[in-house]
Amino acid sequence: MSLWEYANPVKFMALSGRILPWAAWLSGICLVVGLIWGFFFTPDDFRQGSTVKIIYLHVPSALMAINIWMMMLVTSLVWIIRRHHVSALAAKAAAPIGVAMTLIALITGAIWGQPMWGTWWAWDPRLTSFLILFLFYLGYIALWAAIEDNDTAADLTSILCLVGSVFAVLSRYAVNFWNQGLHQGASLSLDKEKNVADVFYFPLLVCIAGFVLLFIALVLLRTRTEIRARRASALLARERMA
Amino acid sequence: MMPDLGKYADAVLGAYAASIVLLIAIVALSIWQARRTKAALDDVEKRRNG
Amino acid sequence: MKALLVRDLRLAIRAGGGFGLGLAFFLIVTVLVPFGVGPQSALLSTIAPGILWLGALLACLLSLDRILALDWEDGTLDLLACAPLPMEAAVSVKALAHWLTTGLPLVIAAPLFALLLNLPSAGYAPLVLSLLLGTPALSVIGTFGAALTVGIKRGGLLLSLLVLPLYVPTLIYGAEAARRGAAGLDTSTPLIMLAGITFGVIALLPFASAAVLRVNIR
Amino acid sequence: MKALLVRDLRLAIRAGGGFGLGLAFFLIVTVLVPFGVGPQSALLSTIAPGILWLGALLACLLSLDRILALDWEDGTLDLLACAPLPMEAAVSVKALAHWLTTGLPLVIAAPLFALLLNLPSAGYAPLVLSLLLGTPALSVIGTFGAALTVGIKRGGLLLSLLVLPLYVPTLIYGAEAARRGAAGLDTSTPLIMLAGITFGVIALLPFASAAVLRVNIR
Amino acid sequence: MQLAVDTLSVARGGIAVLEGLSFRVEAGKALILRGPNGIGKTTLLRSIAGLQPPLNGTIDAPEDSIAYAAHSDGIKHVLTVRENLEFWAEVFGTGDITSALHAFALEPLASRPAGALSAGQKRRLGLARLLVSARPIWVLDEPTVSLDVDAVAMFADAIGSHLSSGGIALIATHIDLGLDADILDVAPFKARAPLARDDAMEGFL
Amino acid sequence: MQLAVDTLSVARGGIAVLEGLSFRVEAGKALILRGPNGIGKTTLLRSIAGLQPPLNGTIDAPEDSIAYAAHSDGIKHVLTVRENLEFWAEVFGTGDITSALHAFALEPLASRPAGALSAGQKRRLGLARLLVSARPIWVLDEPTVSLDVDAVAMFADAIGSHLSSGGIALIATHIDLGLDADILDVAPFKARAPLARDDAMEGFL
Ligand code: HEM
Ligand SMILES: Nc1ncnc2c1ncn2[C@@H]1O[C@H](COP(=O)(O)OP(=O)(O)OP(=O)(O)O)[C@@H](O)[C@H]1O
Ligand SMILES: Nc1ncnc2c1ncn2[C@@H]1O[C@H](COP(=O)(O)OP(=O)(O)OP(=O)(O)O)[C@@H](O)[C@H]1O
Ligand SMILES: [Mg+2]
Ligand SMILES: [Mg+2]
Repeated sequence: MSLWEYANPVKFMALSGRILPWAAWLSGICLVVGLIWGFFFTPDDFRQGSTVKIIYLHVPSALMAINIWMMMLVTSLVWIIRRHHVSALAAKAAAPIGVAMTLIALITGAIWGQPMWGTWWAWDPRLTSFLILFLFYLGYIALWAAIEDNDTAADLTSILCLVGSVFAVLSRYAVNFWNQGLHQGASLSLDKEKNVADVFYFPLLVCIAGFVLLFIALVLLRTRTEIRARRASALLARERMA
Repeated sequence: MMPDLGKYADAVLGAYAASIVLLIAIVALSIWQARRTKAALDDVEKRRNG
Repeated sequence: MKALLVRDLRLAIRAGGGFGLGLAFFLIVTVLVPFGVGPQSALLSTIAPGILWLGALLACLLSLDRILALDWEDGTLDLLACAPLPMEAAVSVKALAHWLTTGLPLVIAAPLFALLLNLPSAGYAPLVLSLLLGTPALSVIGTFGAALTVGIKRGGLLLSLLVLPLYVPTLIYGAEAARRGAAGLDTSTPLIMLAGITFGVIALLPFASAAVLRVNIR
Repeated sequence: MKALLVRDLRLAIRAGGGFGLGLAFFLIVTVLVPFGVGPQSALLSTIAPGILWLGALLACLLSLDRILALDWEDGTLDLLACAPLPMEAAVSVKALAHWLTTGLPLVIAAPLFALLLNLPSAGYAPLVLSLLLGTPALSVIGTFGAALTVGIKRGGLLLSLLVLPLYVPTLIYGAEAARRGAAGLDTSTPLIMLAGITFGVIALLPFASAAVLRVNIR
Repeated sequence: MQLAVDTLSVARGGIAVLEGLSFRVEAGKALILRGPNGIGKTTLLRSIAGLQPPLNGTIDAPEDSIAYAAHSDGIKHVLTVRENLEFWAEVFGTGDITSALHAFALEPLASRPAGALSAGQKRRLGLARLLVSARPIWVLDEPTVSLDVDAVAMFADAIGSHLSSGGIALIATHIDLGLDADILDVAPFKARAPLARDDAMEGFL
Repeated sequence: MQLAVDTLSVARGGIAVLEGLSFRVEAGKALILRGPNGIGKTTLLRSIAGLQPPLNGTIDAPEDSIAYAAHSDGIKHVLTVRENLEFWAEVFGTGDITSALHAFALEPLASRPAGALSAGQKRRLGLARLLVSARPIWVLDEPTVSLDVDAVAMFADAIGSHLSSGGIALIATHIDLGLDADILDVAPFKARAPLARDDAMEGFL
């Protein structure tokens, strides 16, 4: 029994059907607990005041935005090398979630930046590379949408994901070289290694768990949708030929 | 009940509102698409199985 | 391969496109910028290196869909796929032809346009050097984008969307080199990075482009 | 006429192009500008109104060749010329469809992109208003350019070259209105001029476009 | 109603290709044009359809009565077969497309994107457009290219019922269509010397 | 040398259109494929030419031996007829184009831009490309579309001398070419059910 067997759509549908409700409920619980804990029951930071509460949304979504791209990279590689359709469809299913996460990170960051840095947006390296990541997501989704044949689309988007990842890393270095930046600069009293007090840290962990589980639930759900759509179109085609 | 958010109330509430709207949007979109394709597939399957 | 290069250059000249139009677009962008941002020469000379790089990039971008789309539409790509010519060589030659017809004229004309934007005199050499090092990367990356979108009717805008984030590192180092040059600072670091990117993409990206093109043809 | 409008909108959506991609290009231009000119926010906010107008203009420009070229290539224009629909109406409808799929989304999204460039807060309303008044002119003028170049394979770059000078007055008044707005000055004169241009081209240019198109078809 | 062509000369690329052509097609009749490659059939048909001005002579047909069909069918690949036809039906103000779909057996393909059709299926769609145009004069340039035997029969039927309802058809073709129609060989009308397009040009020749 | 196809299945748009096709063409022979519109002839020929992967089965031909010609001829409108042919001659490393020009009577058109040719003349140019490719196996999709009687005869001659010099031709067509060749009707091989592209896909059906 190897892991690859779950690349078979039937097996995947069976397994994901069992995992999905658990992931969904757990993510709901974690999110509600974490966010309520963070919003209502944590003290204000002495310098940032109540804005510190934004961290419970900002950091998990930023983490997810990056990690979803990593997951898409891995599934794209699996498609290119082993040509398992579920893998390609999982990458397709994950992209819109990645867009949502990137947007949340960007928006919460911008709202946070207004009181902290006095500006909604600054061309700080981290912010900038996030914007570039956002563009990669958009391009990836647009390419999927523009191509009719599924396997062709899977091949092309996988290669785009690969090449894009390399360029994303290159951009990250380029942007760092280009501007020193504000993010995590002197205005911040929060620095994860030293200063994050446990009062902030534990609810943050719960929120991160909530976001991870939410992603798992959504990506399973969306992959199931993609598989069903493929099956429906295959059956329709068979009907037409009969 | 409501914690005192001080002068940053707008920012914090705005961030929470925007994020929750986006989260709900992606969840709702996924569920809606799931329902729609499932209905479409069931439709085809029913026709096939008589 | 020589035949393909000669044919591409000939087509670029005959079709009334090629050399002239990329330049013209570059010119027009540089001319429109003062209308957009206002005519203060101090402001213009600050933004000149960046605008010139941007203009070159956009002029490249606009001509990308010529690289492959025409050959796709009239079936030449199908026939080339059957021909005794590796696809990697074909896409490299096409990138080279694009650079010769678009990138190189831009490099040569850039000093002229820099005049229009009041570029400080120290900035000319670094500008030209950075364009010379950077534009080949733009052509090669653009060929990859063109190969990705070749099957899509009027994929022009999608092509831009896909290619522009890939252009970011080149643009950053290129504009940074030109900017530092104009400010009289040391330009060696960004120029070295730029050269690194260019050689990297020339060595590696044609494989990705060829793979993508093969997928699109089938 | 309604049939043509509906079909054009449908094509824009189906072809995976339409609404999204013009916007995406606008976004990308605004993103690339800081990479070109550097990240200093004071500088960016000075040039923001001009750059936003330029970005909108270029996004329009890039999508112009979709207006007529596809219909030309597959013979639809020949057939439309035989159909009981005056050519003037056809080109007007096509310009309208282009504005709805490209101009309008740009107007709506502009404030968001203004944020990225640190536009002073007084500038938002004049920017949106000037774009709302000016982008229809861009679509109508662009349709004229598209009609001029429709017979030319990959006339994209030539099209830009022809159209850009025609865009200059619109750009000048539009950017001026946005700039004055951002500086807190009175914007009524440029806005009135802009409105005048727009109504003028909407009333007159379709006749020229139709004439040119008839010549190109024969 | 009739289509009358009188001492017509047509040009392509500024050079006369056919000259002194006269013929007349009555309602209910078809005329088949024949001639070797490059003689100027396409040019002639485009002139008659009003897509390019003739060099000389007159073309007499009621206004807005001509439907033209050539290799480029104006088919949009991203629209379905039905949407493609409906568009033309609306443009020509006819509305109903079921009979057109039926005449070329397109019903099973109706909801398929036109881009996913084979060469012959696309051609059938292009011909179905003639039916929704409800125009009396059909001007067709090699209409049966890529069609198989069944489809050619459908085409012959469509032409037949078009003619019997008083229509006119003018068809350029190289192969035998099995139609009962007059045949005109245009080869004898080949232009001897390239003509100038108008008097002002005369000085150049 | 021979072209052998064994239990081949081909797909278009991810759906099988023909399955279980086997045939073999020896050197010096031609095979004509027939079948109604949309049966999958074009798909089959593209698979044999190596432009798309087959779903199943094998295609056996010497490497780099196939020249493919379809509706899209890869003709550049701004280049002259001679330049178009010379390009392909160089790509295939053959060099001499005079015999190809001669075979399709293109000499008088040689210095004309290809965009200024009529439909049939363009087609002749497309066929002349086969001669400069010097490939032994010709895979042709409806090669005689738009050709007049003379040009069809030129085509038959070209095929004849290609075969007599040990070549192979595989031709899909709807009309009679007057060639002495075997005919294969592909209609019986119509795919019954769309097949999955590989095992992992099974679950989709
Ligand atoms: C649009 C603007 C912003 C974006 C795109 C952004 C993006 C990011 C990203 C990508 C991370 C990394 C997550 C990780 O790898 O750990 C992060 C973490 C973080 N951000 Fe932001 N950010 C923005 C604005 C802000 C602002 C204005 C503040 C506060 C003043 C802020 C505070 C933090 C903190 C405290 C972390 C903590 C985690 C760590 O130490 O890595 N961010 N942000
Ligand atoms: N731009 C041009 N300049 C000069 N001659 C041209 C030009 N365009 C076309 N021709 C010539 O005009 C002639 C008429 O072409 P046309 O397409 O009308 O022929 P046709 O009878 O339809 O031929 P076919 O049967 O091959 O379709 C041809 O000989 C062609 O070579
Ligand atoms: N993307 C697609 N999705 C589904 N079916 C498709 C797609 N593309 C083509 N088809 C179908 O595949 C079949 C094979 O087409 P093909 O072009 O090979 O036929 P053909 O035998 O060459 O026909 P013709 O004689 O008309 O040229 C057709 O029935 C066509 O409708
Ligand atoms: Mg013709
Ligand atoms: Mg076919």
